[in-house]
Formats: sequence, structure tokens, C-alpha cells
Amino acid sequence: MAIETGEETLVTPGEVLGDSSDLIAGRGAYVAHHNGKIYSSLTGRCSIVPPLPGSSDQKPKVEIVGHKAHGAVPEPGSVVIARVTKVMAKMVSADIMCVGPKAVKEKFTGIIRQQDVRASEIDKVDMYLSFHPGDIVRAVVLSLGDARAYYLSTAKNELGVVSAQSIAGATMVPISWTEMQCPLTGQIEQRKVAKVN
Amino acid sequence: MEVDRIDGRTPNQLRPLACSRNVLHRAHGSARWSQGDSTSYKTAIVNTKERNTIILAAVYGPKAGTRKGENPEKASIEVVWKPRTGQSGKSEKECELILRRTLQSICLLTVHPNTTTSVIVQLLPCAINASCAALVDAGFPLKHLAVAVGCGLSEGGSVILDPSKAEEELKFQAYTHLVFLNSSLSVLPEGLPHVEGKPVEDGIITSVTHGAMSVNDYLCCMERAQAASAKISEFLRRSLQSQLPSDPAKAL
Amino acid sequence: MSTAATTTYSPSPAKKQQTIFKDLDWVRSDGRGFQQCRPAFLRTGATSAASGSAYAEFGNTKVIVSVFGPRESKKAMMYSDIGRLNCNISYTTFSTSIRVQGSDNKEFSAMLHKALEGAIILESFPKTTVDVFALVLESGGSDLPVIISCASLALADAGIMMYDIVSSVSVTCIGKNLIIDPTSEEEDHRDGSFLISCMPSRNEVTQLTLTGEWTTAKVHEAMELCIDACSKLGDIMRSCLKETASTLQ
Amino acid sequence: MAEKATEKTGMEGEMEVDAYRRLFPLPFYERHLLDSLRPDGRPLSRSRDTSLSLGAVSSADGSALVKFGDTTMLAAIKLEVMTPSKESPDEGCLGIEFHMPPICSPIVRPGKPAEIAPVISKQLEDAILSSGLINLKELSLISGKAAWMTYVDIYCLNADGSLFDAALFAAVAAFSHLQIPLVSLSEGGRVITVSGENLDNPAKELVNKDKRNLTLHSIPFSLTCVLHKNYILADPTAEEESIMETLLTVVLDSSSQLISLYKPGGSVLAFKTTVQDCISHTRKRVKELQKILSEALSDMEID
Repeated sequence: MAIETGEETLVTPGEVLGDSSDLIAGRGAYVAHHNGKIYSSLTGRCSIVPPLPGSSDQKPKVEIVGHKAHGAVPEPGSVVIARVTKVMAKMVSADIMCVGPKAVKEKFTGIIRQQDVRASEIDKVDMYLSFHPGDIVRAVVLSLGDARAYYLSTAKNELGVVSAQSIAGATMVPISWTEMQCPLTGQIEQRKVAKVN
Repeated sequence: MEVDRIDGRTPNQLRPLACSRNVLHRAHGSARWSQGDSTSYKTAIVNTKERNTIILAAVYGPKAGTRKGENPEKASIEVVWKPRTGQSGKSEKECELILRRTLQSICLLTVHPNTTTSVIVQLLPCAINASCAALVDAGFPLKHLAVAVGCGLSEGGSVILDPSKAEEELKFQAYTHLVFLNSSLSVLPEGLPHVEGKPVEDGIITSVTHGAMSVNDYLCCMERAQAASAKISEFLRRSLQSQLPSDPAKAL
Repeated sequence: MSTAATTTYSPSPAKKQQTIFKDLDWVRSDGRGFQQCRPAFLRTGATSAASGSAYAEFGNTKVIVSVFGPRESKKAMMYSDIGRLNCNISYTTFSTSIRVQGSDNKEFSAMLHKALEGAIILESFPKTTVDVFALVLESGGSDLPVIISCASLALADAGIMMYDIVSSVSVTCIGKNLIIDPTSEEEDHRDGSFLISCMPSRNEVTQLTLTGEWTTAKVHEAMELCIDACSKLGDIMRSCLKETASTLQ
Repeated sequence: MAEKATEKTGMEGEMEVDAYRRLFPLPFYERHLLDSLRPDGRPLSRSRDTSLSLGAVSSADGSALVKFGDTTMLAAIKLEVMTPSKESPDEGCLGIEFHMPPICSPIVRPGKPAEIAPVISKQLEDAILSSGLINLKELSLISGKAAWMTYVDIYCLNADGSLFDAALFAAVAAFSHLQIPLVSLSEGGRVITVSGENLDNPAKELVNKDKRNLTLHSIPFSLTCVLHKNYILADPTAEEESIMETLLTVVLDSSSQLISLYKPGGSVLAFKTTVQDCISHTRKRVKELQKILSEALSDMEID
């Protein structure tokens, strides 16, 4: 029961969407190796996307859209927003709160190692002058990391601290890529500041 | 209506207070707080043990926070309520929660983020006063001191302050435990803290009640207890001033 | 209130050994035919605190399943390139006619894990864990198959990628008769039981348990009965999922 | 705290509202509070939609399913027979237990029970005993020999704030739905239920012919409020409870007696006026809950 292009039907996990000889399995679909058929793996609407004009494989792609996907999970390459929980000499740990623009349901633990804080002079990085507990940091996921945490990096201009509180409790204003200032007291604190576009 | 109290006190009279600090040597801070004194009322009828409330509180910390409930921006406080005998059950858990939340509201938690401080308390209510003194003894930074007052409501509807154990066992329609901030002293008279034009010591930090009473009775308890809290507050301040931490190394 | 020290007993009279089951033709207490399942009531999304959830009611068997995650695996666990599945089943104190201390059922939890694991695309959530927690509100017989089907529905509701949904049905053998979807009372008198969990669309079995004495012929008969019932149950589960999905849009 | 973060942080443009709410919960809430409206659209003093259905558990003697918004509680009562204590030979006993199974919240995991569950059990026990809801003498079957041990088990099926309030309502509703089984005394001296065909022609005389329901004296109802600055938010959700930590719970009975005023610490002080406001919110809530309960009971009689 191949589904025609443009038609959208509701499917549930395990329903046959077509054959891998005519279609490519997109998001929410998979190819079963025993019979070469394409099955759905999610609940949602099934949609057929015609092949891009220049692509090598001229088969249309079948994918599941409009489904209730599970909560956001960090993946290597995703940009995340995290809250710094602990600063140590060689690394900081941070709770990942958002993946891309989406909030996660439950936090994931990430760490930023000393060599991943900035791109240049990486051996001179002082972690205590880069982050403070409570800082909100924009970072990119380097890898799935180890059993405990995802490895994060802030080694780009647009990555680093995006929001921080001063000792006086006010939200500080970035004044350079290494400094932020408290609007109440005028005190300057050091951070690895993210460049605001 | 006046009620006769078994130990001869007037309804508004508190039992004599006593507080000594630094009583445990291995703890970072400790205090022994008692309400009621074995020497002052030698009435034959009642066993003195029953009229006294003695609490021992010990503070350990701040320690590097590895415990659960660790918070990157604030210090954590944990309370362990040790029952006199047996295992800790539902009531101990409830007391731990009440005490923890009360202490959290008077501590300056932003000073030592990522740390845990344990408060270990043994025996009965009024533990708040003892814990508070123990925290001071440990040199823990506090915003205020807290003062707790117990308040009983007799069957006839009159309010009795600071009921003793023996009195609690007699017929009380209801009783209330209220916790206030200590009354403020300031060098500048206009510097006294106010919230919305009300002095802070009028507000309750914690309220726990047992038994049914009318709303008016509760408000009456609140007023009377508030008045009494000033006395305890003064006592606490005097007691703390007279015994500065004996071991300067303890001060943070 | 000294509840701990008092010993209490339930006033319900001890069950008498019912003899009717020994006859060749007896009528099931709910009037069903031997090869007829109880009507199934299924609903997804009951627990908002979870990533996905489902409620299943088959006669007096009532079950809630919540799915959490994919979320951080517990600290003590080793790194894993693929996702983990963690299952737990507990019973309420009032789930049976005699009050019990509500407790975890370790054996069922392990069986639920085995029944579901093969159907989940674990590669789709590396390093993280999906928790499947079930609470049996009332135990009215065939608890495990109802939990398995309900859990599969909750996983689909949570948007966890699966090869197929899992539907599960059990058959009890009493004397010469094969009884499908047995009640607790029928289960109490069983000579043997047979449980199958399968992926109906892929025609694959994820779990099969057989206890008691069975002849080969009976096993074949039971297998056919179950597979057929699983595929029908699968259709009901799909229509439940589609109903929820269509109201979302 | 992060009060000043209400100022534009420059991050809002790039993230969804949910993400902002997750990162800066307090500023997010304070913005809503300025308009006297909560993120779920409720005015500050309004409780969530409340529903009650009686008799949800067929294996129990009395049961009730309660929903306060998304918070869901299932209470069931099972009666067992006990030997009364020597001190009170004419009294039965109550055993109240509040459970938070792992299905109800992401913070509860098997083997890692919720810290709050035993505290709520204790509070429920206190409220039900202090209010005098149940006369324990009514639980007596045969003086000195047998009485009812009443097990009340309340399960939280979905935890979204105001757990105590919903659990108390579920418990009192289960009590009002309770049907005491008819029992007789067996030869061995055990109390056994008489049911079905034996009812018309019981072999033994019934012990409790005319006591099928308990007389509920004064019924306790409660309302929890979150205090934040000068705001009082009634019937908070789990998110509201976690962001604004000062909670105040008032329990009143049907005759407006104060059963409990519970405020376990918190950074906001409760002044006399705050206390009075919370009590008057509770009075209104008691009326709502009474109405819901009596409607559910009269629906049951029609069935």
C-alpha cells in the first residue's frame, strides 16, 4: 500500500509506508532489512517529499511530520544553552537547559573543559575568570562525552556567557569579549563573553 | 477566663530560658537550649523532667556540596532530626522539612554556594531556637535570628504561652507553634527594616498548628506569641553577646 | 494512631475451590466465550508530568503507564552508544481484594523490559535512558499482557521511535479448555498459561512464555489464538493513537 | 535573585517562550503577575478546574478520583477487622498513607521515594484527626472483640502542585463514598462479609445491620497559597511552587473552624493581613469543594 505523493495520512509505528526500491526513508521512518519495506517508527502524518532537482538519488523521500516528538536531547553539533553549576581548575560543569530554541524537559549534564573554552591561547585559560556558577552559557555540543556528561565547547565568538548576575544581584552588561559590568555598582567582572549579534 | 497552670505560671509567662553554646566539641557549632528549669519550680506534683524542654542542636558545615539538593547559586541546608528512640518516621520527616525551610529563610545562602551545612537536632519542639543559636556558634552567616514560640489554647478558649510537656498532655483544644524574626536593632532609628510599612517582626516565618480552633483564636495566638517573641529575642541576643565563639578558628 | 502494631485481616470469606472449572462446559463469570477477550478501553496522555502516558482498562484490570525521557542516565551507569530502557511495575495497596503492602514486582518488571526492548529503536537516543513505569490500580487478571500493551502505547505517545507497537495477550489452560484473556479467578485455577507479545505489523514475536503442562497441539492452538488476538488488539491500539493524533491537529 | 533579568537580555529573540520560562522562571512569572494573570490564564486567587468522581476503584470499599487541573489523586478505603486496644475497646482505627509512585512525576524514581510523601501523610493524618471527621467509636463492631481498621491509601497519579489539598479532598470524598460491608461472625470467631444470595437469608445474624455509612461530622477542606512579594497565588501548580518557595496551607472545616494553618518557613513573611486574606480565599474554596462533593454524592444516588 504505497502512499501517493502529496497525500497525508495518519500512521502509527510499524505501519508499512512503501518499498525501499521506490522511496527513501526520512525522519520517523526506517527500512526493514528482512523485506526491504519502509515502516513508520512514530505516530503522525506521513508525507512524501519529491527529490531535490540536483540530487543523485531521484527517489522521493517519505517522512513522518506533525508527530508528538520526544523532548529535545543534545546531539553532537547542537547549540545548547546551559547554566553553570560548578567551576573547577580544569573544567566547569553545566546543566543543559535548552537544545536549539527548545527547552529540555529534564536537564542534561555537560562539561566545558579548559581546552574548549576559547579558540586561542587555550593553555592560558583561567576557568575562574571565564565562568561563575549560575551563569547562562551558549555552547555547542562537541561529543556525547563520557558516562557522566556531554562535552561542550565555547570556542567561538558567538559562544560563551550570555547572561550573568553580578555579586550585587543585577544582570550584567557585556563590555568586551572578556568583561561584563554591573549596572548597579559599576564593578567589572571577567567572563568568556558571547558576542551578541 | 484565667486558667491555673500546673506550674503556677500566668498564661503569658514563659518558662525560664537558658542557652549555652559550644557544648559539643566535634561539631562546628552547637547549642543547648532549654525552656524550663529544674530548680525554679519545685512543685511536688509534677516530675521536673516533664516540664523542661531541652534541645541539643549541632551544626556541621559548610562542607563542599556533593550531596543531593546541591545548588550552584546557594548554600544548602540539611536537617537531621534524631528521635530519642527508634527509627525516624513520618513525624520526624515533617519536622525536618519545617525546620529546614525555616532555617533557609534566615540564612544568607548566597555566601557559600555549592556547600551543604547539616543541622542535627535531638529532642522535641523549640528546636528552632536551639538550631539558630547553634548556627551562630558555627559562625554561619545569617540575615536574622529566628525565635519560636509555642502557644496552647485551653478548652475554655484562653491562650497559654510556652506550654510545658506536662501541660501539653493535659487538655488543650489546640496548640500552635509560631516562628518570628527577632526584633530588630539598628543604629539609625529609621533604618529598621519594614515590609510595606509593617515591622518585619510582625510577620510569621513558620506556622504549625494542631487541633481545631476558631480563626479569631488563631489570630489571638499570633498576637500573644508575637509579643512574647520579643522577650525570647532579647534573651537570645543577650546570650549570644555574652558568649562569643570561644574558638576563633571556627569563625568563617 | 498506632497502626504499626495492630494486626488486621480482611473480612472477605476465603475463596472456596470452585469446582465448575472442572466441567467441560462452564460459563465464564463475565459471560464471555472461551475465545473472547474483554472489551479494551485505551487512552493516551493521562499523565501530563510524563513525556508520554497511557491508561488501559480490560474488565477489572486497570493500569497506568508513564514514560519519562529520553533523559540523563543515572550517574552510576557506564557510557553507552545506544539508549537504555528501564522498566518498573508496582501495585497499589488496594489492587487486589485483600489489601497488600504496595510493592514493586521485580519479575514482571524484567518481563516487561524483555517484551519491549526488541521493539524500540535504541540507536535513536544514544547515552540516554527511557524509563517506563507502570502502576497497577486494580489487578483483575492478565495483568502483565495489559501492562505490556499499555506500555507500548505510552512509548508511542512519548514519541519514542519503535519498529512497531507491541501488543500482548495471554491464554490460560484449565482442564481441556483454552481460555483467552483470563480474569484473576480463572488464573487461580489454571493448569498452564501462555503469554505472547508481538509486533503485529511485522509479524514478529518479542516474547513468549509458557508455564505448566502443554501438549504440542495445545501450544499450536494457543499460539494461533494469541497471535490473532494480538493483531486485533494492535488495531485497537493504532486507532487509539490516531484518535489522539487527530485531535492534536 | 534574578529580578533585574526582566530587562531585555538580548536572548529572547532567539529562543522560544518555553525556553525563556525555563531559564528565567522568576522574571517570566513576575511579568505575568504585573498583569494579575498567571501563565495559565488564571487570576491570582482562582483555583484550577476541579473534578471528582466517586467509586473509581471496584476492589475498595470507598474510593474517589480527584483532579485539580492536572494534579490527579486516587483515594481508596479498604476496611479490615482488628482487635481493639484495651484502652479503647469501642474504637476502630484509621491508617492514612499518601503515596507518590514513580508514574506521577519525573522527580520520583523507583527506590528513590519523594521526600515530601511522608510529610503529606502526616499532615493528612493530623487534619483528618483534628477535624473530628470520623468518630472512631462508629468503627466498633463488637466491643472489645472486633472493630474496623480503616486503611485510607491516597495515590498521586499526576503531580502538578497543591498535592496536600487534592489528597485531602480525595480522602474525604472517599470517606463519603464508603459503604461498610455487612458482616457476621463465623464459628471460628472471625468476622466475615455476607454478600449476594446469602444476604436475604443469612446463616448468621448480621453484626452491623444499620451501619452502612459513617457519619461525617465536620469535613475538612484546604487551600494552599504561594506567597511572593505582595502576591497571593491560590492553588499553585508544581512550577509555581518550585519558583516561589513560600507556601501557606489553610485547612478549614465545614463549620469554618480552623483545623490547621501551616507555613513551613519560606522567604516571605506572613503578616496578619496575609493570613486573613489566605483564610478568606480558603473560605471561598471550601464552598466550591463542598458543592462539588455534594453534587457527586447526589449523582451517585440517582444512578
